[in-house]
Amino acid sequence: MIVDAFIVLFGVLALVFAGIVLVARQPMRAALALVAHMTSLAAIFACLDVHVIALFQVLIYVGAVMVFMVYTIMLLDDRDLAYRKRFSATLVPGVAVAVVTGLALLRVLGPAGPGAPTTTTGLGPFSFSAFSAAFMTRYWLHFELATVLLLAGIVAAWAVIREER
Amino acid sequence: MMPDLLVHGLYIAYVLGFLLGLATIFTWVERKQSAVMADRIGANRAYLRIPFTQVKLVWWGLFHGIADGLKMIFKENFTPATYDRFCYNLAPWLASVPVLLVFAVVPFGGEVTPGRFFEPGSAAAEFFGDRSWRMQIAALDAGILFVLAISGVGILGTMLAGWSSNNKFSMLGAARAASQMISYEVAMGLALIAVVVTYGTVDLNDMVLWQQQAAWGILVQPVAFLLFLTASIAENKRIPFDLPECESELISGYFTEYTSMKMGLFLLSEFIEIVVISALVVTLFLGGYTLPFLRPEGFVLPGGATWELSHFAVVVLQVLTFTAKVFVVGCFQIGIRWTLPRFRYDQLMDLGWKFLLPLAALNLVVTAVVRWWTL
Amino acid sequence: MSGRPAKKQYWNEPELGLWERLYIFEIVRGLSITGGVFFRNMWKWVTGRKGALTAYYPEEVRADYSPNNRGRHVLTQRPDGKVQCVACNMCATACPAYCIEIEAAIDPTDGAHPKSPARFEIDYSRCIFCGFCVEACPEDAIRMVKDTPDLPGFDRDVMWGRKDLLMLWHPLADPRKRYPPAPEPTTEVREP
Amino acid sequence: MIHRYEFLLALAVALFAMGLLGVMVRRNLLVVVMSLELMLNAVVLSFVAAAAHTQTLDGAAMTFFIYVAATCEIALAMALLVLLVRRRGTLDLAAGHELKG
Repeated sequence: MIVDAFIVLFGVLALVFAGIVLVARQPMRAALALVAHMTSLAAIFACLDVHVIALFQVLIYVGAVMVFMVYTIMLLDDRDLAYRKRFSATLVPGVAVAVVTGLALLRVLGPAGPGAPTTTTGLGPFSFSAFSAAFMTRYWLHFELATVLLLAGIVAAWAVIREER
Repeated sequence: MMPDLLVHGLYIAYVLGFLLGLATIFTWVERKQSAVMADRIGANRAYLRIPFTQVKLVWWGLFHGIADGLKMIFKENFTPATYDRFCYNLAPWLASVPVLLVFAVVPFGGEVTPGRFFEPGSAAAEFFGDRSWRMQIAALDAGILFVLAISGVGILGTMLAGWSSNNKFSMLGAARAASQMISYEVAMGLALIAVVVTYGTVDLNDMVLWQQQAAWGILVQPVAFLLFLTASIAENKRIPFDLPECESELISGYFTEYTSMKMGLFLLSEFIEIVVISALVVTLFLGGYTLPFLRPEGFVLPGGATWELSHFAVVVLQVLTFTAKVFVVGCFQIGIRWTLPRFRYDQLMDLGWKFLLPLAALNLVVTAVVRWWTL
Repeated sequence: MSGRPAKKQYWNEPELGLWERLYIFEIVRGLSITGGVFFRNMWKWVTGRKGALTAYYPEEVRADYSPNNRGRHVLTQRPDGKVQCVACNMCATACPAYCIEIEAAIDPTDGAHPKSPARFEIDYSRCIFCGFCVEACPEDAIRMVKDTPDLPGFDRDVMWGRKDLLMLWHPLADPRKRYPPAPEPTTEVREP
Repeated sequence: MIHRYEFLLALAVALFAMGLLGVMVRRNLLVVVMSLELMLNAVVLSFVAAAAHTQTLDGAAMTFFIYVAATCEIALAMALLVLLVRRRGTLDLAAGHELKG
């Protein structure tokens, strides 16, 4: 029960911070709101007993992705033209498309989810050892492919930076 | 439920007191140790006067930390003319709170059964029952991950501080701090993976128990110990890695524009981080809260001789052992600060990427191979 | 793409052997030096000796102060305890740091020395301890002694050496320079 | 009283729609990238909610690959973005007139 209350609380927080991302004028404010949003999601994951994912959410998103983002914001000129006007010309159609997409997705996903009942068996399937075992057995190919993707990303980013010089 | 709340509330209060108290003591240690190393006397003027008497407790200047804190609190909160108010005020907290949070997964004692502290049958013993708790705020099964994840958040605080001050020196300091912390976090993570492979667990408490069974981690993983210590000192931005705040070039780096307690938070978080790093080093490599031959029932010497101790005595011994080890490792870190000169920035990056990272990878490979052979 | 500039050769390029390049052993060496000094000094402190070369100032006076050290001003007194100064302002005039301030008072009943200082202050935050005031004094009323002024404190006011503080030291107690006996009252013959 | 799983899925859908909205309506390139992250996060949330609902590891394991993709994406996106800003001198998306045919 108290877990449900926490999930609702952090869900509302996630929504609010996502809204701030949408309307903030300063990219730094938007980035901070995004950090808060990601942390709220991590809290939801922790409430669902998926501690490892919650920690990876903080580690990867807050610790790596957002640090990159903040670094970029830091290095860019804050007298940019884009900081003065928030929204582009497609404001009204954009809102319409987003609402329609949301409703459509809700129609597809929302009411009738996959049927297995929620069994609260504690930490069982989501312990760290279970994750490690799954990655070494079932997902080893995906895991290796992911590392290849990472390598490709690093090489590509490096190439982009080189091109600059 | 109620015993849980009470026990964990006490843990949190104890850990906060432990961290802040030890951090304050380390500010004193840093001055006094440097003084003794340099044939000086060191800070010795601040004193506490017992009220209504003329008895002044000087205690070798131990209260200079309190004097500094009071000074910080009562100073004028001067802010730069143009700055980003929200980010400026948020940054010190974002930099200092994660440091405190990291300690949540560090075990500072073994199992404790509060019911055994009291007379059997008394109300307190009934309240706690037979339950025992690990002396750890959050007994997470992914302890190491928590350490890495939360300590990564602190980078945001330093970057925000540098950016929002609207000062070029702060900005340079923040850029340096961010690059340095990201670089050394990689090496630290790799070093920790080797440790995880050796112990076969990511739970810090299980690591301590493994070390009690086999041998201290510093004997099993000396390279990982060095790598972790180096990388974490670099993460803490202390000499010899204090490029982000080097006084001779960047004034104070990313917190140049901060005054009063906001700057105090940055400084205090540096000292809290010394405590936290020492606690992690102690937990991962120096046997944590365990003493040799100390078992839950008392001292059990290898010959079979036992010296029975009460549960309370064992718990107190474990907590004191942990505190003493943390203090010694912290003093060692401060000793490094007074010994080594500062790196140049390219040397710093070279050390991180060209030396520590390959060494950590090599250590990981060797560890994995050895583990594979012995498994 | 512009090529990197050629690496600059410095005249004092350090030549490091492999041992020094490994760095870790040099760290250990440095730590053993600082740690050795630390434990040596700490052992002195623990065994009740002084493990430092510096002195507690002002509780502890350094032993190697010169016997001629002129650290503090005193105002000499007459045998009856009154200050010998006649408030002539010669010292204040001679002072290159302008740190002496004298306010004169008059006492018509004292025929020999009707003028005396009501206020005699030396601003030790400005004094340069040159001793010109001593040379300028016609009455031998101000001298400098081996003592040090009691400057440390929690307030800037302690930097003012006031008359009562300057008179704490009585020249009669000085064995090396006795106060001259009171001169016989003689009728002074002025040159025409 | 709605079910926990339904609440989380609805939340994920709402967040996804908000991310989409951000991608479409914001002018600032940085915030557009952030909105992309918002959408990715919504997907992660739906994966984890499904995993917690069925108590199986699959959905949670998939999130790791999303994280890898997100890291790659951000490293590349930030590099490209800095390059773009150097070229055009602004973050404004509407300033990209030279892309017109």
